Amino acid sequence: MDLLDFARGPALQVAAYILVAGVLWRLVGILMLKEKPEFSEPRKPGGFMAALKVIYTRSFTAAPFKRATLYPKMLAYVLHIGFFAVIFLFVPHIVFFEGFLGFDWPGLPNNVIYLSGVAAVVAGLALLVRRLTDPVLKLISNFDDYFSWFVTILPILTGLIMPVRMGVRYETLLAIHILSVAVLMIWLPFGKLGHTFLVFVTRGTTGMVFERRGAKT
Amino acid sequence: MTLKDPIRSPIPYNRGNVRPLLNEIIHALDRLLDDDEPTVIDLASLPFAPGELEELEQTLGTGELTAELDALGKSFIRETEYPGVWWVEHHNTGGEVVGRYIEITRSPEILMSQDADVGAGRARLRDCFEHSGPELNKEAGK
Amino acid sequence: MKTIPTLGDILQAQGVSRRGFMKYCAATASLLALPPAMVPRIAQALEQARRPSVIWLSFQECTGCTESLTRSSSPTLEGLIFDSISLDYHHTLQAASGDAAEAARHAAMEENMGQYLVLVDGSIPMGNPGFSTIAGISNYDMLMETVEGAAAVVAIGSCAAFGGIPGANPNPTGAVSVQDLVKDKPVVNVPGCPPIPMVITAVLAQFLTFGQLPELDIHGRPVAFFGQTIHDRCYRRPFYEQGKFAETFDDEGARKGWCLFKLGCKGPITYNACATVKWNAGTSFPIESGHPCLGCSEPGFWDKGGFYAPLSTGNFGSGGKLAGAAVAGVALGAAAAVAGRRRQAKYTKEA
Amino acid sequence: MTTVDGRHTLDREAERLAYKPPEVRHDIQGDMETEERVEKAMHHFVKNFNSQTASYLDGCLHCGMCADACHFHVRTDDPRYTPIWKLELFKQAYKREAGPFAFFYRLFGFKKKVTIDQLEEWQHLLYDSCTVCGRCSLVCPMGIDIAGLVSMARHGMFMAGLIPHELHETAKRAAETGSPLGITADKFEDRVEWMADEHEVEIPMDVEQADVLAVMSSIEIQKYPQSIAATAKILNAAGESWTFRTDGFEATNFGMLSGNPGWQKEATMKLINAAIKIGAKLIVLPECGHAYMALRWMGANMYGKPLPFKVMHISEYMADALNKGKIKVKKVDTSVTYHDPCQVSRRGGATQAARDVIRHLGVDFREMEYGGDYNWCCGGGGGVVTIKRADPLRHRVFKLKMDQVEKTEADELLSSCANCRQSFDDSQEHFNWDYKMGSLMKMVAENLEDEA
Repeated sequence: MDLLDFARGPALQVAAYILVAGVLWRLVGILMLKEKPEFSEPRKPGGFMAALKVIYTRSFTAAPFKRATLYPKMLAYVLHIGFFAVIFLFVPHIVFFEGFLGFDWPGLPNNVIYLSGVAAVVAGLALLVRRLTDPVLKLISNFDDYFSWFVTILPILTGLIMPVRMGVRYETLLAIHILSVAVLMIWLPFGKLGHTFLVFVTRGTTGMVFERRGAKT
Repeated sequence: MTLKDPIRSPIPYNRGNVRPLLNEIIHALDRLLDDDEPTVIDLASLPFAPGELEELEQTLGTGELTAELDALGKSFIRETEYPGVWWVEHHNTGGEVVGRYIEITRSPEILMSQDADVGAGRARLRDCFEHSGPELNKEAGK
Repeated sequence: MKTIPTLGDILQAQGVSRRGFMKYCAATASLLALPPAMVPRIAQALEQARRPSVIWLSFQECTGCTESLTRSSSPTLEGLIFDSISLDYHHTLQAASGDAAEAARHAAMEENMGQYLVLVDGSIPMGNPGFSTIAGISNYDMLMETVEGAAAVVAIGSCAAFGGIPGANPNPTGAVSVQDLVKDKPVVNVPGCPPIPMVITAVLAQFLTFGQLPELDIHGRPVAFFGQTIHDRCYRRPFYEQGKFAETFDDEGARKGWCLFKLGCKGPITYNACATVKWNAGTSFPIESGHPCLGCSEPGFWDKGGFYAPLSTGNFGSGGKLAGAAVAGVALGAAAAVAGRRRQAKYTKEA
Repeated sequence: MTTVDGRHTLDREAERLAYKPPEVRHDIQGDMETEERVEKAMHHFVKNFNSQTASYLDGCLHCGMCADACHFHVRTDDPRYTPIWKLELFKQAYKREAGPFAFFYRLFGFKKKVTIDQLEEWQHLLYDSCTVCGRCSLVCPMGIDIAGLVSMARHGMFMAGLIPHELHETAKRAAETGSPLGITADKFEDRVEWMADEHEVEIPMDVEQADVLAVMSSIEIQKYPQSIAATAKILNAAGESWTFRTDGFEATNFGMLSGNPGWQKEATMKLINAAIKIGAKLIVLPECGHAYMALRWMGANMYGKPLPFKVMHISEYMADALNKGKIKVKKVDTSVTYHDPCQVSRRGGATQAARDVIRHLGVDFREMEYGGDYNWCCGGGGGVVTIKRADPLRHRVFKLKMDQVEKTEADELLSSCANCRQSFDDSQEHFNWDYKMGSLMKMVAENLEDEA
């Protein structure tokens, strides 16, 4: 078994098991803690729709905060959109998803994907610089922040190197790329990258709590 | 190409290897004129899409001079419409192409008579001469 | 030891002109993927080259490799290379058989001790020596005996190079490759199923011309031919970059000649010269005729998860195991939550 | 006194000839052993962890954007005032004790138990520099309700006896006497009688059966007694069957602000019991922000079941009465801007009520830039106004509010929260500021049409 076979087979498998188990572990571990009772008379119906509303609306910055958070927000958007484009709109990746989802969707030309990847990395670097220099971020950051940054950027970088090659064999690069994805999958449920699924819980919770009060969400 | 020939329409844009090759040929012509340095491009080393090779051949066209060589199979040596740019194709005795080149030179080396062949030819001619008649033989002996 | 004539002598004896020789040298340069500027050096070397003795051993194989090499009906320029080597043993091609053939092999080995080339096609069964024998000799014994006095070994085809189809899972004969067995002689792998005939002749031409073996990659393959992937040299590569793919073998994309990645093309991880050298005297190669590359020149190509499974599909194992992981995750989460509640209760009691 | 200037921080370690910087002050209540304090803190942190708080504490991305929403950080640039940083200990306790991976955090010691030094340091962050205004909760891209978590984290601090002394004393007085300012039932009755005489208004007291129970905040009773008369005028005009009660008049809840859930529940239950006793269908809360949070949104949860009556803030009541035509007001010829009490508007959801009232008054209403739900806090909420040592910081922060108000160039500044009013008055005095905050209720009461 060569490195690529290992990456595509056991490494990816174990990563997928850990990903699935970890996500559920964290979600169930949080949601099965005791319930907070709520007896107050609602002003508005809260519930599921309120959760959905805030899950959507918090994707945008409220007007008063726009100026102050413009720079990091812009970078975060670029990072997220770039990353999503790379993951979900690069045709080889779509084929990868089709492999276990059973359906596919149209992709983007590779040049657009490379550009998205580069933009995501640049935004990621800028965010890292900010984290290393901004007094607030310096204070509140911990290992999780830096490690999560690393495992997020790594797959994009290893992916971007593939068309460039730089003298390394393609299958080796592909194997490294897949292994970096496996690392990302393994870390995702445990660190702050858990926001990929927790964002629905936190925003949803706030939606339900504050929407029923009729308060600003 | 003769002076009477009309100027060709611009080279069509192609996606594949034709355009880069034409560009390379232009630079090779620069080198030939400026530094007297010939260039040989081995077409076997380049990946061509179906039809591209034909397209290249058509684009270069046929010029004033065409030669055919018969040694270990046929070879066709042709100057293209662009003087100094030669299309050289080697075939084997079965007619299959074994080598295809674009040579940017004043005259491809393969057209030149080779010393070894000249020497062998001279020997054969001398042999022929010596065995053809006593008068001639005598005269040559002097 | 007998005196071996140089190639120059042979060609001269055949009445080949200098122009013919130059043409031959140019074709050889082309074959070896050397720049045309190398032609004079090749000419010089070839004139001095001596005709080597070659012993060809066929083990667990399908004769496809030999077919590939000898497919041409008329004498060719590559054929000339065979004229200039001495193929002293090839039990499929030679007239002699049985003891007479083996005697020829032994004679060639003795006469050219330490200088002859051994070409092998087919894998060697290690499960039971009786699985494949020639003249009552097991493949393993014959290989080891013949290799003893060889200058080098060339493993022709994926079976000889990597075990190939006989070595594919579950490998009932215990098939192994030449390089698994031959450790003390240089081994050149010319994999492919079959290998490109030009590549086989090129290795011989290199040996003939420069008296040395070509530069090899990590899998023992000549870099000149296996240095780049099919994908890198594929004329359909622009479609890959543009995201234009054939989805099925008869859709619009397939007819327009778009990239075959989604149909399982192994081009990106397959190192071979098909895209440039092409097949059948430069006519075409699989992708050009609309079929994805199978990756036949790569180790274990038969067991790479299906010819039509796209390269980027991962193997996630069974859905059952994933479901198991999900159940385990829920259980761990529940346990964590219960533990959290317990600690809350404990704290409340203590306080 | 605390150093709050992040831009010109002092190097506390360096030797200085003449100047010795004051130490960061923290207060300690009781005479518990250090270990006991830590245990208490942990215990009362841990008690709060439920699925909701857990998702919040697990969800933080460390993006730091909450800092840009917090007036304390915006005005000082001190990174410690980043809202989520104020919760660091609470988060630490959660990850160690109740999170999904708590076992590993404990096993490998990734998260240590909180220490007494940390708790002492965080006293300043959880009390002096947080008004629980909830502005940060609106900027958080994960939607984490940081302010709500600060309230919970205060439980641990209170139980460990580590809260600012003035706040502790105020809360204690409230628990012991029923009023943070020590106003007894008798004193309340006196004040009510005085106001009834002074303003010639009938004020029902201790009626046995009434539809509406009106309550007051001690700040009003003490500092702004006209509010008593204004409340009476409005309820009378609306023709309500209503009453004040001596057994349930105090709307403020310093148990909630200081972090003592027991005291919080006691104070809340007093009001609930009084309302049930007289068969009230409605409690009208006074112009007080946190009272609204305590009863309207947390009251039923303290009670353990839905309340058998409705709860309205006075601004909500006025808006409702005006909209329904139960009361009418004369048009007032002035320009007005309105300061939203955080707990009523942003966190309480009654933002529109005050605007309805203002519309009925027919004044030239000048909304502040990003007023309403995104309003800057007065700086004194969450009990901060009681903390003497936090005054310099509070004044500093107030500058934001001043700018916001001044930009409107309105003639009058109104609000509907006695606590806001108190901190505005204090800051006005400090800065010799032109604006004097008025009461929305008072303006309505003074402009009631006689015939309703």
